Amino acid sequence: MSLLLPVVVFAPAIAAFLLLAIPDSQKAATRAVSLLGATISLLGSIKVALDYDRSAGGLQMGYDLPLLPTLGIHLNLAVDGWGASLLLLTGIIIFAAVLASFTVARRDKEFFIYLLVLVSGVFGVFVAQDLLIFFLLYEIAVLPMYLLIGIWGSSNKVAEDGPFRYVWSLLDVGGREYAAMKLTLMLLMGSAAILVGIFWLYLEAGATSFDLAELARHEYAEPTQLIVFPLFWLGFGTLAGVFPFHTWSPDGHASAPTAVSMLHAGVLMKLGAFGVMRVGMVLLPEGTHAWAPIVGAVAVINVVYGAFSAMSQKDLKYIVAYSSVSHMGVVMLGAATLDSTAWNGAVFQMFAHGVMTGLLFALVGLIYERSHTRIIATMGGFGSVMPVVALFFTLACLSSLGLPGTAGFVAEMMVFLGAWRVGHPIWAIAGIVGAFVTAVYVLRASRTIFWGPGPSEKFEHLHDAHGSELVAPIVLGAAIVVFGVWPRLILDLIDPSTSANLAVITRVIGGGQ
Amino acid sequence: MRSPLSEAPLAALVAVLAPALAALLLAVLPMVRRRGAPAAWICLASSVASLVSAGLLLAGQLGEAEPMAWTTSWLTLDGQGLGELGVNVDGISASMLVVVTIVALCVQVFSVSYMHDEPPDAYGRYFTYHALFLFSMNLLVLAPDLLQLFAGWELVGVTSYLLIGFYYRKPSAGRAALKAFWITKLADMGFILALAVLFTSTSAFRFDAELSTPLANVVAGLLFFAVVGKSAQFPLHIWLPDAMEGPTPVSALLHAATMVAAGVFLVVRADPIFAHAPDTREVMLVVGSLTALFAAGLATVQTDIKKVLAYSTCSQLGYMVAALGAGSTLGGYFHLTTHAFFKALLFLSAGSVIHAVHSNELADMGGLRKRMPLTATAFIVGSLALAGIPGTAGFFSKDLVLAALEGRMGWLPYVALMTTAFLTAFYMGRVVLVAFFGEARGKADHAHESGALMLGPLAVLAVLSLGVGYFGAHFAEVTATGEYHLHFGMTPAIASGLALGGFALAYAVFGGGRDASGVGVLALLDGAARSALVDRTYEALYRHGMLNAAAAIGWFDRYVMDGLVNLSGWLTLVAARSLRRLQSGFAPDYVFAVVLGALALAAWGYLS
Amino acid sequence: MTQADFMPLLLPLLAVAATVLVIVMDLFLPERRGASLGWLTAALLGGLLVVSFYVPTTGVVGDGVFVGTAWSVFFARLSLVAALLAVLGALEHVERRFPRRQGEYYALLLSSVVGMLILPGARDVLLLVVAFELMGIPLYVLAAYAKSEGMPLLASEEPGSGKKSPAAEAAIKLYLVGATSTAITLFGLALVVGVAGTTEITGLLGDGPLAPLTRVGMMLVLGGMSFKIGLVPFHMWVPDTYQGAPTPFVAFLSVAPKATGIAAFVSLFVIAPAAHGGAHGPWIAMLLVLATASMVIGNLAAVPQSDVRRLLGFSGVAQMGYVLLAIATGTSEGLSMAAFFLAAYVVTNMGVFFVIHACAAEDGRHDLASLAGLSQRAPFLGFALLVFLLSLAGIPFAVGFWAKLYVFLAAFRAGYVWLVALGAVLAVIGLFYYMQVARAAFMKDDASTGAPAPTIGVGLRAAVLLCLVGVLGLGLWPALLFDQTADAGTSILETRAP
Amino acid sequence: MTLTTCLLLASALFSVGVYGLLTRQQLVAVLVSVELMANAANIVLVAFSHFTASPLGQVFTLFALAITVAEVAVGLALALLLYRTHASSRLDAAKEMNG
Repeated sequence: MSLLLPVVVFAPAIAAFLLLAIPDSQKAATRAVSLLGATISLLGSIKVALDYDRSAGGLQMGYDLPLLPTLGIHLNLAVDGWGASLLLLTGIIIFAAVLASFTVARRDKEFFIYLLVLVSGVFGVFVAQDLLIFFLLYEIAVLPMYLLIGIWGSSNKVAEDGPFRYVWSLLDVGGREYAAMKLTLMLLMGSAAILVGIFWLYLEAGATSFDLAELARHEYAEPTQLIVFPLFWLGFGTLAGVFPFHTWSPDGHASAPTAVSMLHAGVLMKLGAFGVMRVGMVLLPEGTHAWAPIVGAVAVINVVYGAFSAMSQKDLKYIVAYSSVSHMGVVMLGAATLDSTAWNGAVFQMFAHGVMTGLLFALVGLIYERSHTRIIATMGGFGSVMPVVALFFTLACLSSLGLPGTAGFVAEMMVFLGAWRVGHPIWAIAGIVGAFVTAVYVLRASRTIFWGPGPSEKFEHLHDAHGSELVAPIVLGAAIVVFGVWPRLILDLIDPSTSANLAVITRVIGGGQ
Repeated sequence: MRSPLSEAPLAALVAVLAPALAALLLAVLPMVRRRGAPAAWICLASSVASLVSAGLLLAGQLGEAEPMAWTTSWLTLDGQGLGELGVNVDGISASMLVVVTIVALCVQVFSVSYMHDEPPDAYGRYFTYHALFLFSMNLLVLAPDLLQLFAGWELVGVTSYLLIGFYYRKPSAGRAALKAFWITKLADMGFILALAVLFTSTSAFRFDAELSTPLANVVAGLLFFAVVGKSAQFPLHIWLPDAMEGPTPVSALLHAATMVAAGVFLVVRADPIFAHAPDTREVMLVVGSLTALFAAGLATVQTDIKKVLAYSTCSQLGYMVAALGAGSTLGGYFHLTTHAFFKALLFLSAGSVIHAVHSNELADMGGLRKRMPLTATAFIVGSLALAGIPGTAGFFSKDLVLAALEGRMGWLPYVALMTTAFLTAFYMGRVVLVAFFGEARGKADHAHESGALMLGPLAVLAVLSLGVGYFGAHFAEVTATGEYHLHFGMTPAIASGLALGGFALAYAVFGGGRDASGVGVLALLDGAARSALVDRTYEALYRHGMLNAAAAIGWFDRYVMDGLVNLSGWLTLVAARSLRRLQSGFAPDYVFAVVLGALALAAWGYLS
Repeated sequence: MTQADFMPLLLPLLAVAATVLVIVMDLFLPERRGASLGWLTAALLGGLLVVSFYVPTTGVVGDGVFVGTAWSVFFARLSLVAALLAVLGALEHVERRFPRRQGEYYALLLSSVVGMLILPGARDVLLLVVAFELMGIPLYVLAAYAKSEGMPLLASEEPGSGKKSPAAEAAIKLYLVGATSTAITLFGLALVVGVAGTTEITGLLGDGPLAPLTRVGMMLVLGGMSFKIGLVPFHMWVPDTYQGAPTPFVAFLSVAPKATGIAAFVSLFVIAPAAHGGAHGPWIAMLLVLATASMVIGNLAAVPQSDVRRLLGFSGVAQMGYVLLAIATGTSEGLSMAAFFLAAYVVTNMGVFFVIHACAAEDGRHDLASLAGLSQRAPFLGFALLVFLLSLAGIPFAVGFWAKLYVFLAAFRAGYVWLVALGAVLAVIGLFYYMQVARAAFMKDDASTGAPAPTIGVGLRAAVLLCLVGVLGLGLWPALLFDQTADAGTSILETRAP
Repeated sequence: MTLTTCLLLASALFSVGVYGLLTRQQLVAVLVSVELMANAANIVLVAFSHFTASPLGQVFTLFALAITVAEVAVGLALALLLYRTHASSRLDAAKEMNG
């Protein structure tokens, strides 16, 4: 009954609550309290990662508070290997995000309040062991996003074209409120599906409790598994950017302010994938087994489709947003193989991609604050004006194309190895092609922005990142390299949980393929 | 074979970690890097350290120390380790390490003065990349298994991208860097697939994995695809000439001696796998000899001295691949070693010439023999070694390669390599005559000899280019890649004869003060060759194929997939709008709805 | 008829006494009385609320005519809370707009409350109808209260010289639909009672299959009573009346009559058949049809609204659709979930209306623009509005989340899987127009429009605060309310006919 | 004079009421039709109490009458208000609020 987890989960929320008391004029105090909340969570998540007993595995550091015993709803927080690594990721990202948003000028107190409530929800989901609380925190993590994008976002122009041209008249496609609304509605449409799924399982397991462990013990009937799994897969998948329901992600990220897109692409999309694996796959082995090929096929589309779309984008933020869709495809591909290597790879990719995208969006934010444009064609020669930003941008690009020595490589390598071993060569090849296409568009963008003769006169005055702006890139860059050179720091955490969760699936289906 | 750190080959660890530390130090401390000179000293210190440790290791291996390895598992899977990370010292890796560190040190010393007029922060950045390169190359050479080799392989690819694009302000340098990285990355897909196949069958990545012949062929074939990319073999060779955009010392180190040779080193290292893959070896033989001939042909028509040397490297790599294809690992590996030295020598002397003349074009050079005697002698020694004139290192290694081909029934490769030998001598003769003899043209008249820092390395490399050939027996014994015997049969004679013939023809065409106009005619051939060749297809593939496909998918996603989402939103709004009209505001309508509803309910009640 | 027999009827009797007291005090108070009458009513209602905690939850009056159960006490308490909030919210508005007619306003409100206190416990058709009408008729008058209020506002009392008064129009629409429904209900009940021969609810439906006349009668009653709850197609009056009537009263109108109407619904369509082994007859299917229609049309019609009161009107229609889903299950769990939902709905909806009222006080405009930059101008109101909207949309940490969750859970357990799925999807559309309101308040941060920070009186601030405490408090700790509604639900279905 | 004939009479009266309700523009006329519908219910009650000889129907009718009277009173007051504010007692005068 250790209090470590509640502290990590609710520290940001409490900080947000304290912010209410601080008058708007006290800019420094607002930032200090927010940073304090983020730092407590970061240190807490590091402590959780260190204290987690790798050999024992399973759920540790439990904390249980009965909320509605009659229905079997408990605020039951406990951490397993996966949860610990993703908790650490969230800690790092929120720390960087709060730092990156020191430059928010307009209504900054409200900004920090919504940001901290949002991250509190995310922390909670990774350690919630009660399915309903999992869903509750999942919904909280989604909603402040609407206000954050709607108020502090930026609008983009999207030309009228294509078969549905007349729609442009009514909806201002590309605007920030449009993006915020689309994001919220699509994600909540997903959570509607999840709600139906949760009830279905709850009732079929005898309506005694929402505890994940208990629900996992129950053997669900075949038809239930076949119907409820896609509900979870597409419900959580919408947040993970699964193919048909990914269109909120480019607009959402492109319109969101820096810190929000860092948090969203960096962590929230992992929520979706974590949900699919932790809830969808562990609770419904037969369903998983039956649907796995389709999940894999869609993931393949995600990877290649996302990569190619990213290549065609003119706006830097859209490129990074589509690359997130592509990388999340790799995660889902790893999950679909139901193989221990690929699962380790998938969860590691969640971590690696989180850190990479966090860094990329932080840098994009820095570039945008200085040059006030995100169209890469207009940029050029920024390398001579901002060498440090160029250095970190190149590092992030190299990690996203899977250079050994960076976290990206370890993740993608394990997923492709697993996919090949389990007998899905096409998935592995598609993934590798996706990685190659990523290499093409990522370096093409970095060359267009940073290389070439000096910046045009418009951007002469640009100055490099300095002071507090540097802390976030350094922390994230260091994470990419450290976990790329020595991945066992995280893999030792992930591996026991992977084999535990996989054992549930393979035992039920009688030993895999 | 995990052995505690104490007995581990400490020297090997130093060889890898010294440059790594240097690179890390320079990357993390921008103030040190930006001051230029200190960065150079740190990088040089790390190179010297790795050279000394390489020397110790080679001495150890020569002195009957058996191969040692110190590794830990890099990833975890189902509780145990997966993939080895560490150092593995045996004959092959020790010898390659020595070659790499020697050439690296020479190039770095050379660069100290060659890059002297660069701004301090660029100077610092240059040496940081050099330290990073040396670390990656050593990581690759000392790799205990294919996974770490692949890591070194890709890191080397990235440092080559960074170094080619060193003058990032030049758009052509940017394009060249990207082209190099993309093509090698394209080829590396083969490597990853090979690792996947290996992992699936043996769940490890060992060099000496026991594989059935068909499986070995698949793995070897995939690995060879990666080698074709990295060592610039025929279809994927186009990035090497463009890689000359980088500073000349870089071309000397990466694109002549070490990096491009990594492909050949991989084949040597993974010999047990390739041994079971006869079909792949056949392909290697064909591709190798084809590349050798094709590249030599192109080299004869280049006007830029570095492009000549680049195509010459392509051609020599073709030699090594052909040798390995013919089964003579010793031939390939020994040629790699000798080639590293004399090609580095050629590039550095060319660098010294360029430094003096400030232009790469042969047209701007002439009669440099008088103004730059030492550089000229170095270049001539290099050319002789390259052509394989007896007595030079080139002769011994080329002889081994040709001997391996002699016995085979397919005579085509043998003839191709012989013609290549002739062409090599011809184009090297042309360069020597045009650049160093005849009268001075253009800026050549006020060129002056380079400083000591540049000539020192040239001297060292010249000595090695001449002397290394005689240590063939020791080389074979320490690397255990086949037994070595010097023989004076038909092949060496024909080869030397062709070499001399090549020089004679060159003298006939270009010697004795004849103007280099002849070069013009051949230039036409080059233009035609280039345009028809692979370059155009790649450009078209990239610009029209990939970019258009991306644009189409991007458009589809924005206007169709997203369009559907917008459509659903729009439909809801339209439906909602139509409902508004129901609310007419006229009271009797409301009452009408109530009555209608009640009566409908009553009817339903009655009927059901 | 000992004193004990009348204990369950204590609450309505005290309410009558309160009404009389208010009327008398209205006569005797001096001219410039300020809001004292309002505070008096509030105090009386508070007292009644306290008493309601001591009223026994068992006991029968007049051999079964009126039954005191946990269910009826719960609904009584609900109505009292709603009335108290309504009075608090209306204090300042009534004092300023109708200085001389304050007494009547509160008297009418109290009389309507009397009807509400009787209806849930009524087990006799006669008492039920009378209570239903007693609750309804004052509402017509209250709806027309701002009769002289043309555009713009006239403080003086002289009759509007031909100017269009929205209040009159609102009241007329409400009245017409109401009167028609009453007539239909009476006709239906006449048939049912005629055939059954008794007016006791438990005796209305015979054991065997129902006589055709009874079925027709029950359906007519279903149609007649649905008007009060605002189910489609009987909901047409809702948006116009919400727009025309005084907003504090609309807060009450949108909540209390609906909740009590649902209680009457339960008495007739759940308890009556339950007495005969739950032979539900045709109305279960009809309840579901009405529920679906209300959810769909309510949510869709609210989307294009620009006037917030009309938007909330349609949203009310949709919310009642969800409640009906739980009622249609016919299980005690369904009833308790519905009770929880209604309690949550009371606190949330009144809260929203009060905030809307606070923002639109001056020129009577209630459209989205009037909310512009609210979070800047009045952070407290902005935060409250956001919480209420989240609760209506069913987003966590507001009581609305639990409410929607339980209703869907009950419906799901009863097997209406696809209806729950539809409900969940429609809830997303619901979120869209709730966010439209939030967008106006939060995103249009042009505080520069010069709209001054809304000045709100003590009563209104207290009302908003109470609602906020209710929504957030129950949101964070739903167990408090859940236990009460649980035993309210079970108390109904267990009690066979006494 | 059997029970069904009385019920038919009541239904006929009810239908007339409904017809009047829907077609008349004048608010007062509408009130009259509502009154007709309510009285139809009373006829049903009285018919049942006569043919089943139980006083129940008549008691119910008394209450029903009381209710409808109360309603009509309010209705007339509203009609007066409509006239005063919209200068006509026709229902189509009050149509501002819609959509």
